[in-house]
Amino acid sequence: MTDKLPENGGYVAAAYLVFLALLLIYVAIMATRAGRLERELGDVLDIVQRDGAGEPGAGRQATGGSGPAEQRAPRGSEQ
Amino acid sequence: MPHHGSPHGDVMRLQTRSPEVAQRNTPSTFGAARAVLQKDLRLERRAPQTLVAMTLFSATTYVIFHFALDRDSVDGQLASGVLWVTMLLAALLGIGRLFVSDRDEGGLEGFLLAPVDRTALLFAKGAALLAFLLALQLVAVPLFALLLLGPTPDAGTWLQLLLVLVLADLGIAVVGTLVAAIAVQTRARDLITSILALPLLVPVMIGASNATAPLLAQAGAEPLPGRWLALLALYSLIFGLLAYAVFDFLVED
Amino acid sequence: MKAAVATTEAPQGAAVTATDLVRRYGERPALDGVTFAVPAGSTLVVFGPNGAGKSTLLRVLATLLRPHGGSASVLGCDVQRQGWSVRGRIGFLGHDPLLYGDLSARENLDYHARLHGLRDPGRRIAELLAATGLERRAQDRVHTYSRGMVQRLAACRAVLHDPEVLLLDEPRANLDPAAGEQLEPLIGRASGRTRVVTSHDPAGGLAEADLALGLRAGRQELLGAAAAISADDIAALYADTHGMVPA
Amino acid sequence: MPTTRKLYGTRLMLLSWAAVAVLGAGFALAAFYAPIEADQGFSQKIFYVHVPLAIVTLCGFVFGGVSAIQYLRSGDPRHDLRSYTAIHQSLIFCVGALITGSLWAKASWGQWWVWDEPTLVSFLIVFLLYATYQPLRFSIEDPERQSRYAAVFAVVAGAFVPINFIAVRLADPLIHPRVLNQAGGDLPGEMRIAFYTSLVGMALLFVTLYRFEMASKHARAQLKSIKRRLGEHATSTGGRSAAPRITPS
Repeated sequence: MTDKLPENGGYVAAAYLVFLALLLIYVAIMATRAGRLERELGDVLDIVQRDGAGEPGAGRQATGGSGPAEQRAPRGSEQ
Repeated sequence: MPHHGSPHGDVMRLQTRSPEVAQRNTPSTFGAARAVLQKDLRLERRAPQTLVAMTLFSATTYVIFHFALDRDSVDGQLASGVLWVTMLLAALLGIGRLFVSDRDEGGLEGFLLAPVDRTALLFAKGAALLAFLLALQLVAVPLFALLLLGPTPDAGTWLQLLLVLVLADLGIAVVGTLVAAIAVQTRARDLITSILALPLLVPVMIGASNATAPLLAQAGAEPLPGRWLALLALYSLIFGLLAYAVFDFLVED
Repeated sequence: MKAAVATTEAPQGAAVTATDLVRRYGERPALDGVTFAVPAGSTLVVFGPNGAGKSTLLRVLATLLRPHGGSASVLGCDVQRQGWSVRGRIGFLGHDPLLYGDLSARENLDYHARLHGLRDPGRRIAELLAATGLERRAQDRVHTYSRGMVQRLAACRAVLHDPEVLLLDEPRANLDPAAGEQLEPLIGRASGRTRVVTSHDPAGGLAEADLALGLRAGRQELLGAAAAISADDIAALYADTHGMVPA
Repeated sequence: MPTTRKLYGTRLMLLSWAAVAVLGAGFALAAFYAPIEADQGFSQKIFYVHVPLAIVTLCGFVFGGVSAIQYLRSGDPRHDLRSYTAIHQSLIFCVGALITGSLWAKASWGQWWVWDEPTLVSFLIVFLLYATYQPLRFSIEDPERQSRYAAVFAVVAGAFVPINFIAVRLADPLIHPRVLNQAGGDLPGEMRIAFYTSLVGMALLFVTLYRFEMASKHARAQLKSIKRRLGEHATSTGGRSAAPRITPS
């Protein structure tokens, strides 16, 4: 490949670049989707931890239990 | 509750089994399809909308083609193109309207309640669409010859053209019925019909326009190329079998 | 037990049965484990607030909807596997009349008769039109009919093929008492057919019921002989809906 | 926090590395090892990315049709998810094939779009058809019917693709050499190695991305059902989605 690329060499490079770009865009979309997924998982996990001490599974009270849930919350936020 | 007492004298007879109703025979698929087809044609005769719309649409499209192409008369491949684009877009109107009366007035459920094979509806609606297309072309093709077509084809050519028209309409009817059955249950009904039907009808358009082109040639009609008729027939056959196979899934719930 | 009408073959007592019937709309259960058995010739009345699954139950029994779980059978045939043989023997009267506005009453009935393969529909249609007092208007288009007349014509359509089982979704809705009386021999208890009827009127419903079924949000709250159930139990079905978002 | 390994699994990791390796090798071979093709010159190099993309796209659509048939027969929502993901994936590869195809047309015939090249034209039609898959799914509310109608569409479109190729090929009398059908084996030695390596690499890439998307859809479904069980309404991404909703068994 020592000689200069022939005049339509640019298009060949363009083809491979386009393929690469398409791939990167796709991976980027997948990454954002995975990110959103992890954020939601995080939220759900907080909820489970926060009302895990309260009565199991019932609707969350906005105020949160005063007992063990309170102590656990600070540690939870450190992660 | 008095069992029989009621003001209407002959009501007694209603409850007892009238003999010929007792031995009920399930209608043949063909019989049911004929019933549905006659009902559709009667509905169209009673309140003509689809056919009138398709015909007016075609006439206006010819006018638009005249100004768009800026030509007083066309021939050969261009003429065939103009004719078939108009037919295709007019067919879209018919496809969009195919199941609408059944869905809005509950006719589909009335049919599903009957002990009849579901594909009778496919045959009936396909035949109805074919009838609409042929009726449309009965008016639209002569109108095209009058307005835009350069060469005046002789009787033999008209017969060959009729053969191409029927074969292409068969393909459009089969694909159109399948697409209409899919689209009628969706929200954006007429949008879905168009974007689904057009790509599926490309092979029919290829076959039809290439088969019609030699017939409308300026220097007198050349022989009909068999290759395109084979394509049209093959397409209608394959999609007919396919529609027959998947149709049950479209109506069952 | 009322004198069962002489049906061709006597199914083992129960004409219409459902066992743990489930039907979902997406993830939300429209029917969640409904079980009952209706002996031949008797009437089951289904109560419940809107969205409780009454209409869904009727449509499953009429083979219009496939069950997602459990099973249901009409006249001994499973609605899903033997839907074919069930369809000819069911009369379904839902909220939609299933009639074409641009066709006349006679044409509508003729169309349905041919779908059901009746050999000599003319006599049967004339009989039904006379019984419901529609013969004078038989040639007019259905969209010129009043709501009551449409309901009566729909009732004719439902019993046109002389079904052994009737599935009626609030048949008395927008009907004046006189029209209701006219329909009694066709789709009422007097017709002697096995019937599954939905109703919002506890008193009237219980009066015509042999069995009563209470549904709420797809779940079966109440089932029993009509005699043993009081109008207040039915009323309780509708009252306690404040905590529940009606689906 | 579920570690990525559990969420995506070790096999997926290996698959990704394999795909990157084989595809990289294929392109490297194409660039350096395979000789310049006598007739078309250097622009023939696009062939090693365009044709594998095209072939993998077609296989993806066929796979989408097959799993749609399985869904119609069994009613198992997993088949519907496979069909959805396969078609969704193939549509993206089809875009790739079309763009590289038009670049190839520009490189070897001088203009961006060539109507004489039947495979390119057929791909455009197939793309236009499958592009309606998403709007169709999105316009049906009832999830069960959405899956069923999407499966019927996938079967019909699957059968359409070959007929479309026949019709378009009939319409364009071939005037210039088509390198595509040379892939049938009469490629000289070195070229064939490069081509098949790129093809295998592209197929691996498709499977990898396919499994990534399946994994993420499963995860989203499980998350949604956990949320529903918690009675959580705040941050649930409500609204209709075209993606199939599978209730994790």
